[in-house]
Amino acid sequence: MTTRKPTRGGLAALIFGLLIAVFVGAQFFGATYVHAQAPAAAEPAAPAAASEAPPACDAKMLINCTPNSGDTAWMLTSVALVLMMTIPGLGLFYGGMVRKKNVGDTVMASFAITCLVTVLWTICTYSMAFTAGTPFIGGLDRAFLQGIMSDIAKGIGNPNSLAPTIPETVYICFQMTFAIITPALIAGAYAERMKFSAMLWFMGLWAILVYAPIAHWVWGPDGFLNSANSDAVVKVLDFAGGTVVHVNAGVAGLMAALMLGKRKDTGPAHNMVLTFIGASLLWVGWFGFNAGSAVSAGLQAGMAMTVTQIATATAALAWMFVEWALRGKPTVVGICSGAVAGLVAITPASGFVGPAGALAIGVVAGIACYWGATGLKHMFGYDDALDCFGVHGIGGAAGAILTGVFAIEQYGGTAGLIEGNAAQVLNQVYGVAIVVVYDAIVSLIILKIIDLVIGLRVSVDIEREGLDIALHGEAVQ
Amino acid sequence: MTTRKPTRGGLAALIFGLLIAVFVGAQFFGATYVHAQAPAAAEPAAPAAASEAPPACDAKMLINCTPNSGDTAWMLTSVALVLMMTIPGLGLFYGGMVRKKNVGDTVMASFAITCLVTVLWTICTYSMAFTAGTPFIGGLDRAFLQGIMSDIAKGIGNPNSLAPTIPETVYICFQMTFAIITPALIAGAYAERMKFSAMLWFMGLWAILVYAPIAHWVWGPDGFLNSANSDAVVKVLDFAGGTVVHVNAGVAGLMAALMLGKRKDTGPAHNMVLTFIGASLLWVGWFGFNAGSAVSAGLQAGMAMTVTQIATATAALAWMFVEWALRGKPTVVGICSGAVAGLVAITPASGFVGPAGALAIGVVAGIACYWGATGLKHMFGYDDALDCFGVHGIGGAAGAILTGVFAIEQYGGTAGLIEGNAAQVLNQVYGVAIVVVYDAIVSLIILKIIDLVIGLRVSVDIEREGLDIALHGEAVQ
Amino acid sequence: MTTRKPTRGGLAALIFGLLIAVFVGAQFFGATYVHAQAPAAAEPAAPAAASEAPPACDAKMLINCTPNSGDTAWMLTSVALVLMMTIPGLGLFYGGMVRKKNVGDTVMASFAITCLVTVLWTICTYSMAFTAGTPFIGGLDRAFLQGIMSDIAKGIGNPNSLAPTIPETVYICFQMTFAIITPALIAGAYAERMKFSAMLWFMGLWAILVYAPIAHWVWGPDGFLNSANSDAVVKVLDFAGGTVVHVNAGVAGLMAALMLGKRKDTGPAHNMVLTFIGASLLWVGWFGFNAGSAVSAGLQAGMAMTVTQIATATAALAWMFVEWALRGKPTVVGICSGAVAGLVAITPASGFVGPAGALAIGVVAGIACYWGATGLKHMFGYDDALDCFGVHGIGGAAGAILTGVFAIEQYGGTAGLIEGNAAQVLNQVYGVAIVVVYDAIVSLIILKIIDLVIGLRVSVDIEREGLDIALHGEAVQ
Amino acid sequence: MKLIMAVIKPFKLDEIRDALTRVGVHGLTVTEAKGYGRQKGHTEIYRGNEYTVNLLPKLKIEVAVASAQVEQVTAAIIGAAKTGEIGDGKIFVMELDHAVRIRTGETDETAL
Amino acid sequence: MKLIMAVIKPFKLDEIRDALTRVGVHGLTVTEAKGYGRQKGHTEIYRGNEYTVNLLPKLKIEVAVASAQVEQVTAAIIGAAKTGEIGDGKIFVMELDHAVRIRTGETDETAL
Amino acid sequence: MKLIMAVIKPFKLDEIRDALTRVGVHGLTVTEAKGYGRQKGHTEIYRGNEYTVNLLPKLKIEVAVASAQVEQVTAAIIGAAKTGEIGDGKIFVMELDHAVRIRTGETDETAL
Ligand SMILES: Nc1ncnc2c1ncn2[C@@H]1O[C@H](COP(=O)(O)OP(=O)(O)O)[C@@H](O)[C@H]1O
Ligand SMILES: Nc1ncnc2c1ncn2[C@@H]1O[C@H](COP(=O)(O)OP(=O)(O)O)[C@@H](O)[C@H]1O
Ligand SMILES: Nc1ncnc2c1ncn2[C@@H]1O[C@H](COP(=O)(O)OP(=O)(O)O)[C@@H](O)[C@H]1O
Repeated sequence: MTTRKPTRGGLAALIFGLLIAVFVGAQFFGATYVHAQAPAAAEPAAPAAASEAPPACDAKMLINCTPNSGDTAWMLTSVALVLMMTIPGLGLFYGGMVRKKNVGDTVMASFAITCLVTVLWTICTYSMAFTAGTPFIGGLDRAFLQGIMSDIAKGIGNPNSLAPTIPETVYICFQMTFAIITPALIAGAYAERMKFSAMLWFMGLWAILVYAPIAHWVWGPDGFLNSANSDAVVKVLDFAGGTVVHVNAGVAGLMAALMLGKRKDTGPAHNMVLTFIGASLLWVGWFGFNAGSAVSAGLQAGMAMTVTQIATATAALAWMFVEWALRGKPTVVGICSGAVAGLVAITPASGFVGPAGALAIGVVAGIACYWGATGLKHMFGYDDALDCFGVHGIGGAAGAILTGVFAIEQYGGTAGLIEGNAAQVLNQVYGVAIVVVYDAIVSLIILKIIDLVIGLRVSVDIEREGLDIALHGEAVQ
Repeated sequence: MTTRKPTRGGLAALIFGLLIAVFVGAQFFGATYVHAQAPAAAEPAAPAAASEAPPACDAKMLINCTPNSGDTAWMLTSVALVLMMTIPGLGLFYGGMVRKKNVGDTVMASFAITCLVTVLWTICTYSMAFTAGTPFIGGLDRAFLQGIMSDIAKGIGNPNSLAPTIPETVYICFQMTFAIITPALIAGAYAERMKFSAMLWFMGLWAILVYAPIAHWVWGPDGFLNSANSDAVVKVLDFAGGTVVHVNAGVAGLMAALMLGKRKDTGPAHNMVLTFIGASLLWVGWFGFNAGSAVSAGLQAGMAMTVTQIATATAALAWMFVEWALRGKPTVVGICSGAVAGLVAITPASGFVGPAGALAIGVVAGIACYWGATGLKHMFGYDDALDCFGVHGIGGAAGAILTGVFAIEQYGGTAGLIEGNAAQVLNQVYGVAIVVVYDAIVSLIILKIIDLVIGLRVSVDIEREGLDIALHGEAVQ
Repeated sequence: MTTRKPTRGGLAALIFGLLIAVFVGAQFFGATYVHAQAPAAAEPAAPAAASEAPPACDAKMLINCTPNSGDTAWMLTSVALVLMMTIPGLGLFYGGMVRKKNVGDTVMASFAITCLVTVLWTICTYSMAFTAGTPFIGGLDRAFLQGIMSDIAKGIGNPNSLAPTIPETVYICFQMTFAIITPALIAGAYAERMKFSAMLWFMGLWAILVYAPIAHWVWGPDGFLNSANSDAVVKVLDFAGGTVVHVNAGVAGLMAALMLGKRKDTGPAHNMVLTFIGASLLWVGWFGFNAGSAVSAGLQAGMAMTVTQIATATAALAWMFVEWALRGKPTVVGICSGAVAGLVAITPASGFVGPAGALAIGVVAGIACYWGATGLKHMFGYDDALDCFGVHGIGGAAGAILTGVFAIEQYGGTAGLIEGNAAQVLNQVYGVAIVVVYDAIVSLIILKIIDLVIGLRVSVDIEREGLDIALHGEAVQ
Repeated sequence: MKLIMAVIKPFKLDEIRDALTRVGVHGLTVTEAKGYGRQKGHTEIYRGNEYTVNLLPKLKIEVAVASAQVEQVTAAIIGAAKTGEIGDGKIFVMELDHAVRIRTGETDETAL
Repeated sequence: MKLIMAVIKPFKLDEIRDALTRVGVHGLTVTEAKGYGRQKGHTEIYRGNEYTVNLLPKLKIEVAVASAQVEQVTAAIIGAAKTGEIGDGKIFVMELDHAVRIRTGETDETAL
Repeated sequence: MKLIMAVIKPFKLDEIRDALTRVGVHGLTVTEAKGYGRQKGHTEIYRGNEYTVNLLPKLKIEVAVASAQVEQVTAAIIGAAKTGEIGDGKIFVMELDHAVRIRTGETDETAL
């Protein structure tokens, strides 16, 4: 196996990384014990919820508050829902579309990325993205998730204005699921031909060098694109990640497709039932993604869920009918792709627009992404295997810009073009543009380096034989 | 493809419908802006949850209240759970039972119905079912979901006595998932032989002409069968939809089976593992269906969940053991069907009965539906392909009537036969009868018209070749 | 079919059981009506949540309180999540690893166990495990779930110090899902060769004679191993079931594997995609298992979720890299098994340790369970088909002991070795040892008796032909 | 003896089996196959791309018969398998030296 | 040379391969097949309906051997494949004009 | 006429079909098979256990041709199927008594 030697290296590196993590982590905590011990001994935090209640948390008063149990319940649920989007959701959505000989490698990519990003998130990427630092990158105060312990001991729900009414631990998990699915989406572009080892290196480096900073720009307390940050350079509206997640993944995917080149042999989806299961779980889980991004169980979550449902259904029908009209048959893969297109496009808008906006965004997303997965791809001839760029890049950008069009002040506090605020559309365009440029450049550099060191692509024989047998020694019977 | 031309028409019609929707919708909202702007500008509703809390909502006091975050968290979760019942749950439950050559068409039916009903719900069916109007059909105050925006702006959680403690948007989504699964259940009757285009027309018209009115009768604020409506003609107990959902779907399915006639070639379930996944997700999701129907996270939800679990398990075992005794082998498809039978039968009862009632209902449901799917079907010889009527029709009716038997005043406020109130049994019977008659007649008319215009059934060759290749150009490898 | 006659008996017995249940159950309730009627009539409990709120519940004040809606929302959700772990999660995780000819029997085991345990739980095992009685076994006050009705009528949220802020019905359902998955895990050991009838008898008797007592020891109000019980003999920390669930299932599985002997023909996993789906749903559902074990939606649930995610990802990577290094290829089955190993090991620790402890536990679990599923199994040569003991026995024991090492007082109120309390490690060892001994002996006796009466194992021909066709008359196409 | 191998359209199997039973042939072996010939394949659509599937699903039937029966059996198969549309398939006849029934060791015609 | 085609019960494959190896045959080709014959099929139950599955899973083995070896190979297959129960299957022997090993172009006996 | 049966490596099918078309053969029947021979199988790893999979996926191609064409067709198949690595497969040629096109009843060479 040509793929072996290099990955032995990868193996060594990562196991070493883990051990370091445990060790250094232990140090940090060792430190915190000392301070935390005394107060802790006094009152174990466990049954806190039951002891006479301290005042409830809100953004203005973050010390000595109990999280709101209803908001916390919804956010705990959202974590489960969004994790379910990646495993098994996305794995199956993609796995059903590849050839039978590559389905194992495809689903394993989703699973391995979930594990890898979780460990990196614990070590550094959460802190880099969500603690205050510079407008461009956060600090390391939460490296190894240090400090949450003593904060909890002090009875602080969350010293974080981003999620005032829930424990920080829940917010960490919620944001982790976003950091997981973003690289997993990229897998759609490099499917069926990338080395498993190269895939791990790419995803790990990308999570640190691309996702963490961009998440900080748009969502970090002092990010320079964060509309909630009064000092922001450009106030970009991105409720649940149209720019941070979808445009970001789409562009990185396009770079990967360009670097890897076309697949040697391709064919129709080997099992559209898997794709159906995946698309369905993505839809269901997306409620956690969008309604969860309200970080509370109230009016905004309800409206976010409503518009998500409307845009998704509309886009799915739009794609299906366009395909039916142009090719004569409505396909399972088509309606599922349309639904995902709608979910992608409504993501940045979900907290800011209403039902009418959702219908419009749905129609546009269905048609635009259909074109992205067909016309556009043919025009340039890159092999974006499962249309990561065609759906997430195009859909994410369309959604981000339409958010600036259909935003309604009553919902998210910002007016859009429809209410006469043309400027917001420009902000949205700037946001997308900045992310595209940074993402494209850094992703290319990462890919180039990996290609030089261990090679990105499997041999032709392995590609023909199938990645499942060749790389994993497994086969679906 | 004989199926093409007519559906080009369908395509045109529906795309047109969508555009109308967007346009008219926009008008409505345009109107509402004017009134809503001023107050809205004052205080963006978004972080409402965080600002000093207004009094919590209840049925007596619906103005200027904040929804209860715990109830809202549970209802947001229930929406996700009930949607998961249809996609992927029901799609897989049915998809595993058809022949391999039709599995794609079968799962696509669930997915397409989900999309179609969502759009119709936004446009009119929610308003027709759940706003006050006449005892027979609701009004159009919420057509295009108009008005929820300004209500939110006014800080009104929900101007709706049906769900006092949650935002109306959440209630809209919750009820939408019920409106989605009901037509999707009907697909079990016409599987493996109906044109995809005819299926879309049937489901769309049925959602408007049958589901919306019947939902209004039983659950609408002024519905003439609504036990919570003091002026109701017949006070029918239907906690989570035994009559509105299951009897309704079962009867429409029977009509479809009669209109379509028998399949040309049939065979055993092609993949009972898919059926197992589907039945399992139906069971899990049904907690949202039944416990969610308490529209709050409290005592009633807990008891509804408990009895749901008990009845389901009991019915599954009953079916399995009867099959084992009569045919010599317990089957995967059998135990799964039994579980669904139990879920169906406990649905109307879940808020009204206790554990003993649940055990009894489970035993009856398992045995009755087994008979419905075997003896009864043979007796009359219709081809209810996946036993939509045998399980949902029979199970729904049995459950509705047994609700009148085992209802206990302490739970749902109404006593049943077991507590000496024989009258309630009659009410239940009336309720079922009225629904059966209306549903049967209107469904038949719809089917007849579609048959005349575009034809209901695919050609024999297509049926033999399989709907996946012929109608969708896809095949499971 | 050699398997038929005996099971006709089983059938008779269980149907009889069900009828008894209904009948006796009805008696109990009949009784309770009399007392409960009067107060009930006064105020229907249904819309209780809406009537002027009584004080919220806590452990100190359990009379006339309303449950906390946020905690209840999270626990209702957790019930759904944990049920999803068994059906379809565990069924698919195991089903994908067996041969294609046995997948139906394997998934059906999970489904049938779910149904059987639910009925037994209603009849007696809940009461035996969770009501006060002796330190060794609970009482029968809740047999047939009697009494919860009148308690609800009295407006008592939960007369149970174990779950003060939620309705007892929800707690019953939550604990039921644990009682369901434990026997279902054992199925991994006896897969592909046990009679379906013998399987039902084994699981039913084991649930009553092994699970109920052990759950009472560790979690029952007066259990002799319950760290929350001041009179406990040994204070064992087991947050979510490392000992009660995993060690317990692992040891019973080992006994079953020893009694049954090796399979006649074995082979690689027939469909690792099913295993991927199963492992993913186990991971997602496990949030309900661990974070749900906080029985509230607050700080402890958040931390439990965080450490669960970290340990799982770490263990999955550890297993994958070890396998990669030792065998040259990372497999889908491998990384999935590693994730489950991490979930198992963090289970007892999840409420007591922090991120650093989670990383350490994850690394140990991944490596130890890999050895358990390979080296150890070869050393002794038993045929633990799907590594029930290798993963759950070894992982559960490792986790239970490491809980004593990494426990931090601030979280769960108890310090571990890392904070200088060496004694706790001993307590953990005692706990594991006691469970292992009791479980091994009683399981062996049950298996021996069943073997003598109806035989445990199918004939060689049936094993060769496959259990699906031979026992269930079904086959995956 | 002869071995008759027929390539047919899948959904014709039952009719053919009945036809064979009528002419006294009680055994046959069926294999799933894919066929390439004059019959044009359908087009599968998949996201951006279209694939013409020109390997079409067929069934391959093998029947061993006594030489005397060949005419009759061939006719029976043609009768049942024919739709008149392109793609109906082919029948090939080969010489069979020897046949054995494994269970009994009976040979040649008695083995069929 | 002869082509020996045997229809067998699926779970007998390994034993047969070993038996062939013992008589010096190191290559064979296996195809999944379904067989119809005297052996009665089992009944599959599916909701309302029962289906008698009378096409039973079999394996078809093809082995090309030198004419001299036929006896020996046939005997080996019978020895390994026989259970004595109905449905054990058949062995058919055909004349083989010509064989080629694609890799080397070697022909006939040297190609086997 | 002759029946040419070739056992090949699966991914070679397209090349072979093109080669056959070039020599004027427009029909063939393909069956999925598993082959056992000199080519060593890979090892599948599964939890505790390792399995050497020595039955490797192959495709079996059957082409009926006029006797005169045999040389040419065999050469075409070898040309397209050869990788020079072990496991390339075999070509077997058998006598074909008779062929019929079911659709038209045309027989022998005209049926191909
Ligand atoms: N020369 C051949 N050798 C083997 N099989 C053939 C040959 N020609 C056709 N077939 C088989 O017969 C099937 C039908 O042939 P085709 O030319 O498509 O239609 P028809 O037989 O009606 O002319 C093909 O799909 C293929 O399986
Ligand atoms: N005339 C035949 N031509 C081809 N295959 C046959 C024929 N008769 C039987 N077979 C194959 O042999 C298998 C076993 O034959 P069957 O009659 O069932 O049992 P037995 O060979 O023990 O009498 C059948 O399933 C079928 O695949
Ligand atoms: N004696 C045989 N009879 C039938 N098929 C054979 C025989 N020997 C080999 N084969 C088939 O040819 C394939 C390739 O043969 P193998 O010995 O592995 O490589 P090579 O043909 O290059 O020497 C085998 O996988 C098997 O399918």
